[in-house]
Amino acid sequence: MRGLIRYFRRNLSLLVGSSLLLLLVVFVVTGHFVVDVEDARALSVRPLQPPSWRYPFGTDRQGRDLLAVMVAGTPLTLRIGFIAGILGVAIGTVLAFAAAYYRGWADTIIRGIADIGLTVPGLLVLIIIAVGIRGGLSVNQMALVVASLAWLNPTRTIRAQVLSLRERGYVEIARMSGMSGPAIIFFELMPNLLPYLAATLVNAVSSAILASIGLEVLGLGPIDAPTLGMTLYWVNFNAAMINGWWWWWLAPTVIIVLVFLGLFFVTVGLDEYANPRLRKSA
Amino acid sequence: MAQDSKTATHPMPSRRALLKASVLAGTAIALPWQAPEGGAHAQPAAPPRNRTMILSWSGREGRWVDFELWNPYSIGANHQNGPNLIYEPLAYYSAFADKTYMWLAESYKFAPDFKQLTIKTRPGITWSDGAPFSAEDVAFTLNSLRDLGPKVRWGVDVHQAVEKATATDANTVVVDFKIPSPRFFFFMTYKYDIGVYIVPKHIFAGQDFTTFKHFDIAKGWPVTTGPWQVTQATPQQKVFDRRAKWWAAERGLAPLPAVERNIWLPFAGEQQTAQLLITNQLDAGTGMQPATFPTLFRQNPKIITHAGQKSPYGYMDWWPISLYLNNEVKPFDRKEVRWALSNYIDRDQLIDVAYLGACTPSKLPMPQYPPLQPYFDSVKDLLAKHDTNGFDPKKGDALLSGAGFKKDSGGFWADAAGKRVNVDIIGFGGSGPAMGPVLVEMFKRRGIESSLGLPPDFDDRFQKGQYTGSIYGHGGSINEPYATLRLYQGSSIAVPGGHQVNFARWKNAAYDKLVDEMFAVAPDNTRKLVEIFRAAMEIWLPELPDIQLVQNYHRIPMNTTYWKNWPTAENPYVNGAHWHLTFPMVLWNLQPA
Amino acid sequence: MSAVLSVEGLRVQFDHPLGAVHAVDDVSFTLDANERLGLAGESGSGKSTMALAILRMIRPPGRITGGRVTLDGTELSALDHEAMRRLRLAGIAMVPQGSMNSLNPVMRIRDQLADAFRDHGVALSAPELHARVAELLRTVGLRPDVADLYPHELSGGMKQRACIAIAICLRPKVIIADEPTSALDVVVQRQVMETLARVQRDLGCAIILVGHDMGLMAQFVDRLGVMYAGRLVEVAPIAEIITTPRHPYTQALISSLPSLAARGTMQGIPGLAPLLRDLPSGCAFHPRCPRAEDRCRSEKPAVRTLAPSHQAACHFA
Amino acid sequence: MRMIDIVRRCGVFAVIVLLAASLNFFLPKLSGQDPVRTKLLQQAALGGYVHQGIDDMVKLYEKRFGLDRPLWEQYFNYLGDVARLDFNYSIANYPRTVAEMITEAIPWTIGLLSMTTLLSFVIGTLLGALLAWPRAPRWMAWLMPPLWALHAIPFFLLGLILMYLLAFQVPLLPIFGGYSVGVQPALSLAFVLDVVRHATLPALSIILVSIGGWALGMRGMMVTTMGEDYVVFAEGKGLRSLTIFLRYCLRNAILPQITALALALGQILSGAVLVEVIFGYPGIGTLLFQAIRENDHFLIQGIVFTVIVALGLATLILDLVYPLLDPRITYQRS
Repeated sequence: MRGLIRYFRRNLSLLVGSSLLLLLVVFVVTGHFVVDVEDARALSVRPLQPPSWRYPFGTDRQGRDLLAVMVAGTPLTLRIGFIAGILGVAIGTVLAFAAAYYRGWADTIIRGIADIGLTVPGLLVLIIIAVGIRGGLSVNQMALVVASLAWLNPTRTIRAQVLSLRERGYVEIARMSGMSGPAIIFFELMPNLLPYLAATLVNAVSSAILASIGLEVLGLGPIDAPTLGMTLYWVNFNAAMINGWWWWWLAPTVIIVLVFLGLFFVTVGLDEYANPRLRKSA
Repeated sequence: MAQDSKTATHPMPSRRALLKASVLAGTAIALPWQAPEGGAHAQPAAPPRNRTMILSWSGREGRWVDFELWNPYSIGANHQNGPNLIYEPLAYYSAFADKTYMWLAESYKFAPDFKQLTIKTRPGITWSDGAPFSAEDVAFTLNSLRDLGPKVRWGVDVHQAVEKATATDANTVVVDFKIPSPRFFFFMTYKYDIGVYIVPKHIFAGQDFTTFKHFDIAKGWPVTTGPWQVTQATPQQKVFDRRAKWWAAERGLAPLPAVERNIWLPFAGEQQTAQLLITNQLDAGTGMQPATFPTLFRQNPKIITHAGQKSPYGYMDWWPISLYLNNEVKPFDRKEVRWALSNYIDRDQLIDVAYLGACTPSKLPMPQYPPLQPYFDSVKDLLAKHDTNGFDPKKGDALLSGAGFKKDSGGFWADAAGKRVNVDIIGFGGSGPAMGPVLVEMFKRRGIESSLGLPPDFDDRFQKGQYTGSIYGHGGSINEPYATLRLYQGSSIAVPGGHQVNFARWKNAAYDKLVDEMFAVAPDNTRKLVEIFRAAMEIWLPELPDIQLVQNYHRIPMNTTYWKNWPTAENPYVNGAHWHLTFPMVLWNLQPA
Repeated sequence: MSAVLSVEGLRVQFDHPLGAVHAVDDVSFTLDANERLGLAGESGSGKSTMALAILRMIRPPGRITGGRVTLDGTELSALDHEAMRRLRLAGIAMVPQGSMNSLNPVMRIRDQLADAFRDHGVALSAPELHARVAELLRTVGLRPDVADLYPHELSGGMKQRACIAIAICLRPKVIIADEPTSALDVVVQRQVMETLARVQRDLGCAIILVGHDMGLMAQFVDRLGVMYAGRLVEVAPIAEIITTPRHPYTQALISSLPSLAARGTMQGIPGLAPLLRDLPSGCAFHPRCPRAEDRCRSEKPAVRTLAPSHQAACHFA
Repeated sequence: MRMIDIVRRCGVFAVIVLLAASLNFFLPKLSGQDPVRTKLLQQAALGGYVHQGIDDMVKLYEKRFGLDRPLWEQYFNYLGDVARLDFNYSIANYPRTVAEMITEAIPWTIGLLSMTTLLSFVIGTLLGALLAWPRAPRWMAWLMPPLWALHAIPFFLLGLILMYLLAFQVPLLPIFGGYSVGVQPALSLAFVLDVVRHATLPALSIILVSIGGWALGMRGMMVTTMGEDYVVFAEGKGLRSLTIFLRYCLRNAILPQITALALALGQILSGAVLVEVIFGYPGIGTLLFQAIRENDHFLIQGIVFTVIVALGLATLILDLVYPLLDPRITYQRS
């Protein structure tokens, strides 16, 4: 524990990032005790109330308590990000290992698909997919939509990492000592890649959230769900800015900024951990 | 030995030069993007601001995509985006004034069996290129539409009714019908979005109506009879300048408009439009939410609406909004379910939340316009019995229980097999996001499973019947009930061809017969029409094919900084929608402030 | 002969969260004009750091914490930043380690020489520059047209010669060559060393050769210093140090050579080189020293002069 | 670089374009929608009266657009059209052609995005380089946290915030469109300034967000580069700080940044859909969004194709230009 604290003191980014995320978690958890999340549904409270003791974040035009919306919506947005991010990195890792370890045609195909996939503009594909799905999108479906492209980048970057790792001496020794391919991957490569994978994951989560909020702001998200992006959609639809209902967009904006800042600093911190050369040695 | 491992290859002294050259080339490519795009032709000097009328309407995401399309019959064109200003009709009709203005036509006369129509056009009208307007143009337009049929707008309507149109002399058109068509002249008359645009034969002859653009500013195209000439059209704006001479002004039918220039901007979002109105860069806008109006009035007291500065900030459109239920999908095929859902909707609260109170409920799927009032009156007793605006959850519960539905463990209504009643509502535009969440919540609170979607392909799903619930309006009657009744026809014998506008997919043979009967009744035969209308409502009301919600309001902010005499409740000479075919009437009524 | 360079009590410290590291610890020596001094030691012994410290090129988190370096009567630590910069190359030049990667990969050799002239205020017209560059390249045994090539177009030996050409371009008084041949094969090594020796003679400058190849040292230098754990543990003329090494570490180094004439590198000294971060108390060599006693564990041996030109830091020397 | 290499790179480019075109052709087919029909129904619904015989009409247009033919035939027709840069008519805006519509929109997007991309690249890269340079002024270190923070904010969100601050609270800047209401496009200073003013808000939101990214990347590269032997040797040569900074560190550290810039420039056509939509900017982004919403098959295909070609072109140009920047790269068969 003390080692951890000491490490945090050296890796400020990681400290700042995790603190921000922790802050959000604390907010959501205590929020669940303080406020009735059912009030995140329309018609629950008096509409358009500015912040007060009763409604600290105010209420929106359709009678949602914005505090409840934030308490209910923040985890939903994070859920989209994490489902998509984890799926993306998991698929990406498997493909990357297969490609980088075995090389040959498997590598050619996987790298080819990932490279071509990355040239197609992501948001465009996501919009087409989101439009193509019939019936209202649920939060989980939304996550799957975003995940459909979330594996491309991890595949490419992890593949590059594995390629450099497999040239290291200890892999060579393991191979000469007769270890099987999968065993080398699990026991030799994986542990060394973990910090890098963690950074990739956080990155993927961040991109997934970005993509999901983008879709939601365009009105292509789960209309029913009180996610942060949908809240912004309603803000925009109701012209809250020009009508002076500042509290309506203040809360989601601040939380989204916190989410991205938190994730960003965690990535930077993990990068620093995984790649100490970046440490401020200069 | 190491020394000669590589010999000196030819150096590349041009590398730096090449770099420089490529940077220069890149800059050269990047720079000319600011060059103006099409439409920058010689223009008359800009008139002063208080002779200029600027409005924002339609377009998509802030740009016009149809700026080259000035043939209103070409497939991508829409009369709402400008052609309504320049192509003149045989006659205008103002529903608010309940008044017809004969225009290119002087008079018309039906044969007693409604199988023939004789139209007299006014002499002495000229097209903007100087060619005389004549009966030939009308006959050419009608015959072309008949031949084109489904390829162009109004083609089907003309094709079904018209046998042939003949110009018997320069000012007389005789139209022979295939079937009795007592509403044909009214159909051709401009009102709201319906009316036949008359095109110049000397330009359109030999052109493919579907692809002809009719756009060449240098040539003076589009050629029309109206007072406006298109002088600029780009994705950013469409500019119409007043011509020096206009036949209608010379005739004393209307004054030469005080507006010298019209600038139409594409709608770029509510906040953007509001800001332009507040800063007087805009004289009229559209698409505003009720909640934005108080902000507008506060920041620019010169802004008014049809209702002044009061709620509902607009006038009642011809397009009452319903919650459509797909009558072909179980359990919505049962009238008990439809009525139960209707009873679960608190319309006062709906209006409160979705429109901040700036709306009114709708009892029947047609607007409560003065000419329609007799028909509303004729079914007062029926409406009392079948209250389409009633909010009575207990009654709703009773209806569902009576029909064999039970609440399941989760507190949701389900059928005997345990399948929940599930209303997945789709919506679009303004009404969907405004009312959708409220309706979903109301249903959920009464134990009806419900969700909302705003699919981009709303029209496709809705019109193909791939929906269970949908928020949508009715484009039907204005002055007599036939058009609205026709919306619910399962099939029609009087008008050949299947009838497909029945979005609710409700079918009733007896009802169909009554509507066919009404088809042949002259639109001014009010007594007969009332009789058939009541009979039809006796079938329709107990069934309630779709759930009546609210009237649609056109909330158009109008800026009196530069222009006055806008159409308002006190001065309702016409409805003020600048996208409707009657907007030229507003333009010649406007006076500089 | 008078000393052209003298180093007195030089100390370099690296700050580290887990404690300071003394990479160079109280090192003193002098260098005479025209002299070739070798500095030998295992990697991590601080010899390269010292080379950089003489040039005042220690980067954070390292810093020079004490000592004086005097070049021809000028005390370097007293110079301001700009004067120190001008002194590099003009006064003391370095020939970099390895040099596989010591030349800027995106600049032609000529430009890398031109840089040096320009930044030291030597204004040359284009033809003058051409002539000077050609001349310098010829001096180090390269063809003049090499000037138009990029580093990646040169072989290792050619690159190192190019580095030497750069190092001598302003006729410095001292050249510090830090393992100039470490990445080269044997034949090329010899050629490079011969080049270095020739230019040193022609220029009449002094040279400090840093390296761990005792064989090479023996052939090249006049005097040899041995470094261990940041300290200069023994200095003596080359013949003397090879025949009668006084410090046990030097003895181990010498005895590990297969034969004096043959080249070879240090091998076979028992134990591991110590971590500078965690130095043993007393004499840093004591855990590996066959002669270690209690005194060695507690007391740091001072440098003692054993003969007029022979110093060593060992209690038993 | 030899001719054969140039030819080979161009071949790769052609393959990318072909693959992209094929993907582009088949992907929208998978969504299983019926764009023509939807559009016709929309048109019909606008008038309130719905045309009878709508199915005939649909068939008629499908025939005209070739949608009734077998897939492979459609595919080859499509490839042929693409080769002629003919992307067919826009379904939703018939008879306007896709090529026309793209041509209209592209200058705006290229104008806005190339300027913002280049500006943020230059500023960000310089900042990043300075941040890694020990001799940079101390206060620069304080720039990094705000840059990082901005970098972490989605740019459409920053756009909204800027809009609120600079357009609503302090009405300084216009919030939509390419130029002012009623202004005639002309090659005059006033018009250019007007265009610039209109581009300011969207540009600012893009630049503020992306500077951090460039700075971050450059700083990392600089740290690595400064540890390189040739930088140490350069210092040993007694070169001026500025010489070392510019010609040794920056010159080398910038190479990967240039690669990234080429990719970023390739993506400018698709990179800012959201910014364009939020600010109603008349570029490719809004056109694309609207095409998607209207299911304008051919327009979507045309735009996607253009975007991919732009990206491929950027890569191709990079490939061809890169040897000029990095003499180590010579295209020799390995």
